[in-house]
Amino acid sequence: MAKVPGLVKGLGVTLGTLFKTTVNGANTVQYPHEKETPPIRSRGVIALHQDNCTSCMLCSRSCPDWCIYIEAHKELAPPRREGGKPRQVNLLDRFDIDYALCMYCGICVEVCPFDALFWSPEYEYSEPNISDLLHDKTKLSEWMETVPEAPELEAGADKKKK
Amino acid sequence: MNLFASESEVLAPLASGWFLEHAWLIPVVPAIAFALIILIGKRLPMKGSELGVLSMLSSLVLAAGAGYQWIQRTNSASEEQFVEPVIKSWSWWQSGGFNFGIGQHIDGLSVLVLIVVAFISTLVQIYSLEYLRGDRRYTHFFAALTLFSGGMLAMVLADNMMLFLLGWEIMGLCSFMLIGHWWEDDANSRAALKAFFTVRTGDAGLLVGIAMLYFSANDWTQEHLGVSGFSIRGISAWALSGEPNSTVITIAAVALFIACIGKSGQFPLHTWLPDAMAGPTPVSSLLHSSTMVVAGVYLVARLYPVFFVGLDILGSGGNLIMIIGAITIVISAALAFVQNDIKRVLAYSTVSQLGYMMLGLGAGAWMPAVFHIFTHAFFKACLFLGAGSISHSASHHSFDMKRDMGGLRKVMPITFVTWIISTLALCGVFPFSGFFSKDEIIDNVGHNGYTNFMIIGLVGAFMTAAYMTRATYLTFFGEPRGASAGENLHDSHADHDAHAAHDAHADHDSHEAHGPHESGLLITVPLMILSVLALGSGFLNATPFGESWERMKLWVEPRHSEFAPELHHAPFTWSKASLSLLIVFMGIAISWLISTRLFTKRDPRLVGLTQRVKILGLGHKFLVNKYYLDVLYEKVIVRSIAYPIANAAYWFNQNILDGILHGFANSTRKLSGWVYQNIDQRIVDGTVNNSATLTKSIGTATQPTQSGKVSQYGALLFSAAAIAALVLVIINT
Amino acid sequence: MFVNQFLFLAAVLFCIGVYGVVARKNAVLMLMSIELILNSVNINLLTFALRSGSTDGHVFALYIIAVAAAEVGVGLGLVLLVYRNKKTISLDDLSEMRG
Amino acid sequence: MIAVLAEVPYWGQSLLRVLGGLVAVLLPAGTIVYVFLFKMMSFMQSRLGPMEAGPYGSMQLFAEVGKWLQKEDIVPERADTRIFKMAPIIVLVSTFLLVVVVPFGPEAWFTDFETGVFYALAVSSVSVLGILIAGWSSANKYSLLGGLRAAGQLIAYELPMVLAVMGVVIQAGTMNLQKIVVAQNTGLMFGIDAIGHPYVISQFFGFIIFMIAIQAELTQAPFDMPIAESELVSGYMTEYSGFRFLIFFIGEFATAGVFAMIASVLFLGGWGVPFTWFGWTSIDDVANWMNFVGPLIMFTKMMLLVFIIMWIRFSYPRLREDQLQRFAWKGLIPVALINIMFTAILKVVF
Amino acid sequence: MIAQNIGFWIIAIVMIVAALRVVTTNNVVHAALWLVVVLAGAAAQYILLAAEFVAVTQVLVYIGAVMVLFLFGTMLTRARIGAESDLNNSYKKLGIPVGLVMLVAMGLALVSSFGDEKLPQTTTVVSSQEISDQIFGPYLLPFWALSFVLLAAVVGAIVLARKD
Repeated sequence: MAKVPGLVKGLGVTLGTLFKTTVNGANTVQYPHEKETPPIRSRGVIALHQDNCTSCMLCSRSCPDWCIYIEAHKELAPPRREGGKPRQVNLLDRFDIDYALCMYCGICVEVCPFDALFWSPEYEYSEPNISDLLHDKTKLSEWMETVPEAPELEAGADKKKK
Repeated sequence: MNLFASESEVLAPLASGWFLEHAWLIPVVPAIAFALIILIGKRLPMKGSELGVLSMLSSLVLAAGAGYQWIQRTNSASEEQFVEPVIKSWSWWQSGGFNFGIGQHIDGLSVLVLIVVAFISTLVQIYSLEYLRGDRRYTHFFAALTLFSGGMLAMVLADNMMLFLLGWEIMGLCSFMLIGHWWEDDANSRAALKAFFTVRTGDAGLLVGIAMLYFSANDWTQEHLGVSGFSIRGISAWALSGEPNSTVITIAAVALFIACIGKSGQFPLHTWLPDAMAGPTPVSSLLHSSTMVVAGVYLVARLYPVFFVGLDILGSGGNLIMIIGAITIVISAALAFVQNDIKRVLAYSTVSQLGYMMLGLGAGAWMPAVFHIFTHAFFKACLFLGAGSISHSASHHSFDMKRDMGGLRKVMPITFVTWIISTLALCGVFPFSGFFSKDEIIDNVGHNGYTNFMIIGLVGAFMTAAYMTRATYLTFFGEPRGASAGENLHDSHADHDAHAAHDAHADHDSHEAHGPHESGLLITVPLMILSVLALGSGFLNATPFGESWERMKLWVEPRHSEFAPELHHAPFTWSKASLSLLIVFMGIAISWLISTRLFTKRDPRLVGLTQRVKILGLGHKFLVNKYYLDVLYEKVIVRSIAYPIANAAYWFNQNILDGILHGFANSTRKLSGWVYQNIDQRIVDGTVNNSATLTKSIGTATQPTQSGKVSQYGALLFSAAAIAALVLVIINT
Repeated sequence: MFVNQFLFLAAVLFCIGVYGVVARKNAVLMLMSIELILNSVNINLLTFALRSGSTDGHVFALYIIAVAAAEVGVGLGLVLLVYRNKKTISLDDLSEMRG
Repeated sequence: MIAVLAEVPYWGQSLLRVLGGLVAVLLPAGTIVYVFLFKMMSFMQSRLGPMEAGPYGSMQLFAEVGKWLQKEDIVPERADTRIFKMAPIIVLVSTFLLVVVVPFGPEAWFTDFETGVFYALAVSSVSVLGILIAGWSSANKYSLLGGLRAAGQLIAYELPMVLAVMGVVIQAGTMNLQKIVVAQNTGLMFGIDAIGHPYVISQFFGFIIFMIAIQAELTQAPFDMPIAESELVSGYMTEYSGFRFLIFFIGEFATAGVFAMIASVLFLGGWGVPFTWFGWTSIDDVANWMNFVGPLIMFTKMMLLVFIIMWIRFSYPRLREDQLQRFAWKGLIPVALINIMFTAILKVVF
Repeated sequence: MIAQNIGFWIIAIVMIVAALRVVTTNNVVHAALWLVVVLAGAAAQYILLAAEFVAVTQVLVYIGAVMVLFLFGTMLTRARIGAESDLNNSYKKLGIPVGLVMLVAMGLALVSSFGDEKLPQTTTVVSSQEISDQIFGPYLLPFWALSFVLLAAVVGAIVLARKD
């Protein structure tokens, strides 16, 4: 019997919320009609900055789901200095992320030594067909536009180049 | 009731009142209290005892109110008018044409006993608050005590025999529980069992009697009074109507009286009562002296018409009740002389006093006998509680007068004074209450023409005075001995009965430090109240002072009518009274002289007398062994039934069955030897082999029937049933 | 309606129950067969109650239902106990009483 | 039945009865699901609930039903197919049998059953069977455990329910639900006839016990141990999909509605208002329009009670299995017995 | 009366078929469910016999409690899904003649005793009040005895089923 006051109090909480919701409206948002802006650094989708990618395969190898597919070939690029030997560079043929497999752990973003992968807060990229969730390098590069400008860092920190 | 419709119209209506109309509440209150104590008693601050005391107090108030209104009712009646009892009856349950009612039957007798029971119960419960403090089963004790009171009150109020039986059995149960309260001690549980079984033996008589009365009286009562044959009022009227067959009513009365013998500890079923002293002292005081054991007496008084007609009371010569009563008076008084345990002395005294009541009832002295219930309850309760007080505060839970008491009058003045008053009342010394009741019984027995029984009564009075003097002397006079002298011999505890072992003991260890002392107020106040009543209650029916003092007779005795037989009262004469007083004083004086010489002065002529004079020794031994009645019951009756049968069976087994088998085997062996020797070997072999094969094949053939499989047994059963049914059907068609 | 049509129905149920008691060795199934028998008895009782116009049969039918409930309670308790000790409820395996 | 309908031939009456039964079961069920499960629960959790299908999501239930109906009816491979398919129907049938005895007006009811309450209690216990075999036939140990738990719980709480009803039966002196309604609306409360004599006042403990018991009978939280998702996935319903799941789902709320109807009949005066308001003295005086107003009154009272049931469901966490059983056997049943005892005593005394 | 007769025969046939399935089926749970059908049919027959109260009691006690207990018992003793092989005795054929002989005996007895006697036509069912008057009147003592039987059964079942 000692528990009765607590039980009544519990009922009061739910009933109170019921009235509060009726009067003040809900705490939730009616999604398709109104949207909340996600905070920057939200893990929505991964964007690729192609120019920075050296196809070193670090991201692909560290991915727990093996959802990053990279193919590249070597080409000779003009030498940096006049009269020098032509450089050998890796050119991406394919850079795909399968978002049907990806678990958004973000290890690839962390592990990339050349700042080629970025988190974008964009989340509305669901598809009716599962195969469409395989984003190729063009699509991944398009996401680059949605990557917000990172907030100002502390003094002396390394700045990540876009 | 309809019989007297015309008369009662003429007479003034009798006064009644709320308390009389609602007297059924009196047992209901303790019953509810019992349930509450059992359920929540242990959680209450006083462990449930407050509920018991409160319920008893309210019962007492209700009973007192009922008593007051009953007196008004009798006063409102004219001189010779029969005062109608207040009867209420409800149908409790019915089965197959039997209608068991539940209800109340209030008249002078029940009011009197109600007040006594409620009053003594209240005092005893208050007393127990102190006496059982700290006991392990304190709550259960009070529960049982309260239930007991409820049962007794219900029995007293019962308007029919079934309810009476219910109350009677509840009391028996509570008595069992309370005697065995400290059941860890083997002796106590044995005593409880003994009490239970002995009383149950008598109860068979009660059942038989009730059944007989019902079946013979039901038609008459239904026709004339419109009540069932269980109704006490109906049975009474029936018994006096001249209707009943004399054999039937005699057998019924004897059967009922057997129950009374069991419950009221009359000879020869009195043996349980002294053993019942194993219970806590308040229990002894309440159940086994003043209230429960008078249930038997109450039954006789309640159904007096049945006994009156059935046993031919006031007829020529003695009757069963008188004979049993007289025997009980003398033999138990004699037993009281050889007891060392103070409670046992009092127990035998109770048995003896119950004998007086029975004697009075048997001799037609209804009023004195009932009055003796009243007075006896007070002084006997007081004596028992006094004994409890002694053991509680002075003798270190011992009841042994010779070893642990003596000289206590100085240390326990209150107990001593109350004890002396009650003892004098018990002995029947003028003007203590016992005089007015006991003397009346003896007087009336003589007046009704039973001179021999009157002499037995006087002898009993003498013996009562003597053994009580002995007990008083041993307890309160002389030099302190044993525990009373402050010796706390722990090794002696083992010899004491269970009281030394009970849980309250630990709390009272502090007494060891300061030896014997007076008990606390919770104990002494009940003692004082009871002793005042022991002194004064006799004046409620003080015949010596003339008609106007006989209030009890006016209030309680049913006046002669269709429901009550006509009784006469002996005129009081001082000559007879002084004779009995003289006998009592002689008893006290002789006993005092002998006690002084024997116990204090150690007179060599008396000490060891029983060892020296053979005939006295034999008598002493006879008494110490309680007339060998226990031996008779346990060793002779039980064994004679059990042992010979067992022995006979064993003998039959050993000699006849085995003999047949052995003889058979021997003859077979001889025969086969003869056959072997005399018949051709091959034939013999063939026979033997064939018989073995046959046996084996029979065994093999029948073995499947003993498969141990239930469904197979079922199949056999059903097929047998089916075939039998088929045969039956074919035969019948 | 004939008296006999109900009584025949009861008889058939009874015999089926008897067959079940004989044929089944699973304890639970045997209890079920006993329930069949009890129900056939109830049908008989109620038929005779209607025939004689008294309600005694109804009372007895109710008592039988109550007793059957008690029987099943204890019976299944026994079955559970047997199962716990023997890991089987086949009555044929419980033949310690075999002669 | 209503006088007008007496003209209708027997088959027509039967058809009307069936239709009426469907309405009486499904309409409250749908209303309950929408009002309480969709909306009230959301509001109590500070959200709006379904808003898309129809205005304020009012068509949501139809959308859900449509969704369930077109889903595949999966039967587990090793399940006992026939029994598996039968189980939800038994549960729903028990609900339909239950509504048969509920009176909705002076003449608006399906059958006049003399032992109405008793019958209602009897058929409500049939649903246990469905749940038990649903659990068993799924060939899934979680389902079996859920079924066993549900059966144990339903049996345990059926006792206090029967005992709580007993008090009402004693007080009304009849087991006929219509007569219980009349007894409540014609009785006096302390000599005042303003509010009739709804047994919720004199049988308050009975009412509380009955409400707790039906909460448990419906396996609503806090008594939803049988379908405890954290340990049993979804109890006996785990393997069900498509319209069989729908039957379980609707059955739960339909039964809630019917139980609430019975509770309002037993304790709140059912379809009636105190007869003295309109000067009626007995059932015969009641005006004919009560046959149409009565169901509405009944519906209001039912919704009130379902609101309480759902409110408790959305407020309390789940009891553990042993707590749940202990509460029934050691708490409710003794209290119910005491309630019966006191009612009987008071009935005899007054 | 015709409607009642038709009802009787339909229910009777269903009951007999179900009863046969109870004793022949190879799955304990199926047997229990067939038994439910028999019991429900019996309840319907009780209603035909004007015993409404008994019928409702039958549903409440048998279907609501006893059968649930049975199912409980079978499930706690690991009732398997699908047919089981060893539910019958090796001598189950013995049951058939036994049952048939009994049926013949009873049938002969019934025919010779009641012939074509008809049940009285009744329109009123036996009210529960009449039954309660009987129970709490002449049959009170058996009722008490029964309550003790039930108490003993409760205690006994608990004692039997307890693990310790």
